[in-house]
Amino acid sequence: MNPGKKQAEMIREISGVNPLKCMKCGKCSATCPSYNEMDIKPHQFVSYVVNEDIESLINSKSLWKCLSCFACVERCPRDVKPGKLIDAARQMVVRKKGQDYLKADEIPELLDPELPQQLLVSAFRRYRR
Amino acid sequence: MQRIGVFVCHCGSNIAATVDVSKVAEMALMEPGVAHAEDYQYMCSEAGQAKIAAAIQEKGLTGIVVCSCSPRMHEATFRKAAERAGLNPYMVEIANIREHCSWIHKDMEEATKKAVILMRAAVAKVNLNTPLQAGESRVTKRALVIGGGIAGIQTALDIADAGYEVDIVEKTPSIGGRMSQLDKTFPTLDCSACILTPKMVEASAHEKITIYTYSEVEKVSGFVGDFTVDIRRKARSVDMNKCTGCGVCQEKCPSKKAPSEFNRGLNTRSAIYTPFAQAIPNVPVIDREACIKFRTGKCGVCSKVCQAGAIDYEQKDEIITEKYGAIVVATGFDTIKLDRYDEYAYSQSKDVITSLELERVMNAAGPTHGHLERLSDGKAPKEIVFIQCVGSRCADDRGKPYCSKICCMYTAKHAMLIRDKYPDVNVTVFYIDVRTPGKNFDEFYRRAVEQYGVNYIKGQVGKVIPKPDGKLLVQGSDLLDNRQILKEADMVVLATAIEPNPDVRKIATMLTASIDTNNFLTEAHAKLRPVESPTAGIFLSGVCQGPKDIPETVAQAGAAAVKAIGLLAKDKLMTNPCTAHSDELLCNGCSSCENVCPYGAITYEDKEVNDHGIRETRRIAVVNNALCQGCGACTVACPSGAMDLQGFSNRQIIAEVDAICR
Amino acid sequence: MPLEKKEFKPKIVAFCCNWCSYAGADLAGSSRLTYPADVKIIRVPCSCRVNPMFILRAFEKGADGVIMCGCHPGDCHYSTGNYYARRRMTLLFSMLDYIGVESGRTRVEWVSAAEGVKFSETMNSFVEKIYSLGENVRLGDLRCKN
Amino acid sequence: MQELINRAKELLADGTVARVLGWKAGDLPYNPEPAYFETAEALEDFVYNGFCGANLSKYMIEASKMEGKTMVCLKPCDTYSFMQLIKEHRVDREKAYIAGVGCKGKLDIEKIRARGIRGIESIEGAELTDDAETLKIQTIYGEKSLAYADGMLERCHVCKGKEHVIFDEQIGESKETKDAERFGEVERIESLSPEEKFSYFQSELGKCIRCNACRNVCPACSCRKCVFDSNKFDSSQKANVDSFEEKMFHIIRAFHVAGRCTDCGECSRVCPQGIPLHLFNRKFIKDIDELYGEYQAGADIDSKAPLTDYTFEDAEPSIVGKRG
Repeated sequence: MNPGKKQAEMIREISGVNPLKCMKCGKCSATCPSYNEMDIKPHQFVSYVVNEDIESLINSKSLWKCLSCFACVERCPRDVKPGKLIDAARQMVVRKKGQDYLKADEIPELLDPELPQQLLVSAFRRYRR
Repeated sequence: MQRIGVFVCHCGSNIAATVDVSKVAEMALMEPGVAHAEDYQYMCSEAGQAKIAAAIQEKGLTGIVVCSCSPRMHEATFRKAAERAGLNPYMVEIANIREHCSWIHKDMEEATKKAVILMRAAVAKVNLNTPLQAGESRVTKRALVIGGGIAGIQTALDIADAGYEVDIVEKTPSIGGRMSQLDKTFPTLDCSACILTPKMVEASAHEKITIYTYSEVEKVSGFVGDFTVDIRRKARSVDMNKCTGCGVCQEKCPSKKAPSEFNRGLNTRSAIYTPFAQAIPNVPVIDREACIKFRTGKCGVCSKVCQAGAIDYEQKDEIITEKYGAIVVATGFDTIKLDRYDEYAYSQSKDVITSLELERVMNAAGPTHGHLERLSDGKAPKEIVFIQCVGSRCADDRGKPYCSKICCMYTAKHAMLIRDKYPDVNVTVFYIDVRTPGKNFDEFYRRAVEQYGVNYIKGQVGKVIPKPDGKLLVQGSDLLDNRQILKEADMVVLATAIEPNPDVRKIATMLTASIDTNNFLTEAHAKLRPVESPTAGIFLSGVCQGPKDIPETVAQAGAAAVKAIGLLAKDKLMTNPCTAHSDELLCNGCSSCENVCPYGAITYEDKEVNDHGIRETRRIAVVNNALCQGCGACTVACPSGAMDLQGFSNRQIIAEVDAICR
Repeated sequence: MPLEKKEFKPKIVAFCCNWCSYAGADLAGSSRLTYPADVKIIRVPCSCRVNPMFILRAFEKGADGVIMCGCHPGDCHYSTGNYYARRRMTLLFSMLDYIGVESGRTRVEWVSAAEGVKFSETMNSFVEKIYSLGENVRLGDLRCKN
Repeated sequence: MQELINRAKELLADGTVARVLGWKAGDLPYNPEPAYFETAEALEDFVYNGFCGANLSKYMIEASKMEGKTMVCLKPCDTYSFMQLIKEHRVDREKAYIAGVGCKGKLDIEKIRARGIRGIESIEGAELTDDAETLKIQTIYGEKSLAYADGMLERCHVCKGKEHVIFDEQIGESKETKDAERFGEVERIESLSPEEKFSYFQSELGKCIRCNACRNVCPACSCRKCVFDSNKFDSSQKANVDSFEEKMFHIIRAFHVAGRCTDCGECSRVCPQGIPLHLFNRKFIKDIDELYGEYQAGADIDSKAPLTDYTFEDAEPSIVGKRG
């Protein structure tokens, strides 16, 4: 299996998304607050996964520009959820760096009381599998 | 012992490519009762049927099994062929080795094995078949059309023109339906009312057509050719015979705050009202929930001003019972509710409207008297954005999975009309695909772009944000330019998905007509019987069957009418002989069967029987074969097995089970 | 010669009502949606025609699974047939479960004429379940006296 | 008992009834059998005691065809069966004069024997009028005693109540005997693993000799011809052709009476092999109660039987296996 194919499969598995459901309407890009900062636009995530070009996705700026606000997930009429795809790609990078996600039990002691709740939730969203 | 012939069809390569048909025929000869077996290219062809006829006559066959496509496809064909050759048509059984075998299995050995088993089950069944005689039932030469929109009107007119009586039942106070709410129609830009009103008048004036407006179907019983329908005529509170339609009551009515259904709630109407000026009948209705007289007991202005003395506060709902031979469903559609599409700000801004609301805004009789203006402040818009596919083509549960079909064209129409009348207004259309299959449709859309300068952008809108200054910020994407667009608009029009009228579920249940997951009525065959319901005697007209535009609706309405006429033209119908019957020696008279019969086809009689020499009078179940539809509920409710179903007898089904599990 | 291990090929009987599920199976066929050939369909006019005796008979004769498909509740061609069928099958299945027959061997699924996909998916998942349960020995040997 | 005999004599004498349907003494102290009595003299053999468990309602199907009325002695639980038979048009109410007889629980000779009490010569304390809580049993091995409740049929421990749901007159007092949960045993079985359930029923049903006693005694099994005797289902064989037969027979029998079975318990009482057949019927009753609302067959004349009724919201069959 070529590495692209394997990676693409992994993304599909992590995200639980079937990119073939996309009808290319662009509502994700329309709705994205980080659109202008991104080199690969949200609606393009899908075709990168379909075309099994995960390397480009992983090396893109977009990977780190996505806020995980999940507006695209919320509004996607075809249940494709580009946000989940990019999240999965990010997961892959994070895992590659050997930084596996935390166990729930380890969290309380790491918490700073000053830490805004929202940040925590956002981080969970971003780094949960 | 039966002499059975087995005929295995190749169906070209449809079956033969995956099933070893000659092997199936060969194996058939080893089955008990089988006296003849052969395979042939196309059993349903004339030559194939001739082979069956020849074998029946030459080999003296008493029953046949055809291994072919689904019985839903060709059972009737083969029964007729058998009948022509002198065999009782109910001595024919079909083994479905195409849809249930060759088309779904790839491995030839496996598929052949299965085909053999299906053949065996059919042979086992036919061994127990008995010749059945179809009975006759009469046809009431009157049709019922449910729904008085363009589909219903056209169907009624066509049936009536053929000389049959037709009743239209319409829920609202006037016929006309959705089409009466439209301003112009695509692709020729005819004025909708100008082409619809003459049809409405024609229907109301037709001597064969009776129109029941403000009425609903309450109960349906019976079956094809002989339906009995209860129609509830809701209390109009106005005497239809006395009212002259002068309209004074509506003018003087002090309660004017009820939202106008006709104008989609964009303005209000009086409590006593006709929905629109050209309403047929031109007799108002009192909306009892809005009427001061009904709410408080005081008022009565309409009664005082009515010179004809037509106001009748005491009027009650009335139930009419009528018999029909055929029923046409033409219940039409509505737009979906947008409460789950917050991102388009429909509920937040008055200037975000649906396309159907825009029709009313553009119409001279609408809330703005035909002036294109913002509903929030009455200002003329300069920038209008249309958003396509709102709720259509949705995989989630907020919208509908299907394409609503009409939106691309009406949006082009709206855009064109606006640009034509108000050249200084910019019109932008956000689309996913522009779908224009239809005569002169693509030309129409191209005109909007090329001639009228409508700005089409490929990309969906993500969000509409109402700004404090009253403008709307539209955030969309342009997929071709690969950029995100932020556009200020004065007005946003949503091409809202259409869905079948919610009432259709109730009606379908009453008619026992099947309905799909989107609440569209199912046709008997998607390609070959598109205007008939699988339930005999029920026909489909218009959007209740699937999204369609006016020309298609009118065409289908005519087709449904022809099917209904074809039924009404018959004096008698052959009834299904596969009905229940009770063995009087086994019947306990316990009433279990009677309790589950949906047709009231089972009654009890005190009958004298001779049970092996014992003569006694027993209470015994008797099935009325004209009423029995052959569902078989009684056969299972019967504890003693006295009740059995012809064509699907206990022993036949058990023989099939045994053959499959052998 | 080593004993050849016989591959388990389950016998599965599917009762389908003529108006919805049989048509749904036809649609699955014309849409070429595959499911294992272990499933054999028996056409009945309505799910309410399915006598519990048929189901027990199938098991008696060695069926490994029996599934009944009918119109969705509310959509019965005969208005009410599937409502009766639903009660009958619920009670029958509960009884089979009570005597220790795995409840996975029996199933009722409502499949409309438009649901070819659902029909094929249902059959695939049911067959998979039967494979996982293996051969139906229990219903056969209740009377094996110790 | 004497009151009952006196009343029977009166009714025979004044011509109200042509015969009396009750029990007559058997050859042993504990096996009275159902009998018709047509004269005052014949009534000398009439007995009514703790061993008169037999439900006489089914006999009324035949008695309904006879000339004149029949005085039938029905215990409270028997009246449910009779009511159900009226509902199914199997008996003629006009042909019956129902003596609702009192009941203080019926005895099970097998339970007494199971206590090691053998060689029984006579039993005291089994009469309806006896207040004693204890049975005094004379055996060839001497006198033994046993608490009445310990010798009672299982069904009496879960008694539906001592009210007659239909009667022309009531004779004799009753005493409440319910001291156990009706569905206790069913629940116990439900909680077993599939393997345990299976082996339980395998061992119980393995005892079946297909004598058809359960079928013959059952008031709900009153078909003119049983499906297992007719050729309607290709299922007619009395001898067990294969191992599946018994199981199929008992499930189908239970299914055929589901919603009609009043839980009279006669099937288990008469089974010569001691198979607790009522556990099948009671499972259906429990499911019906839980899924479709409480229903007691034979409690009234107009309610719709659960299997000939439905609601739009009924549970789906997939609920089986999901329930705890």
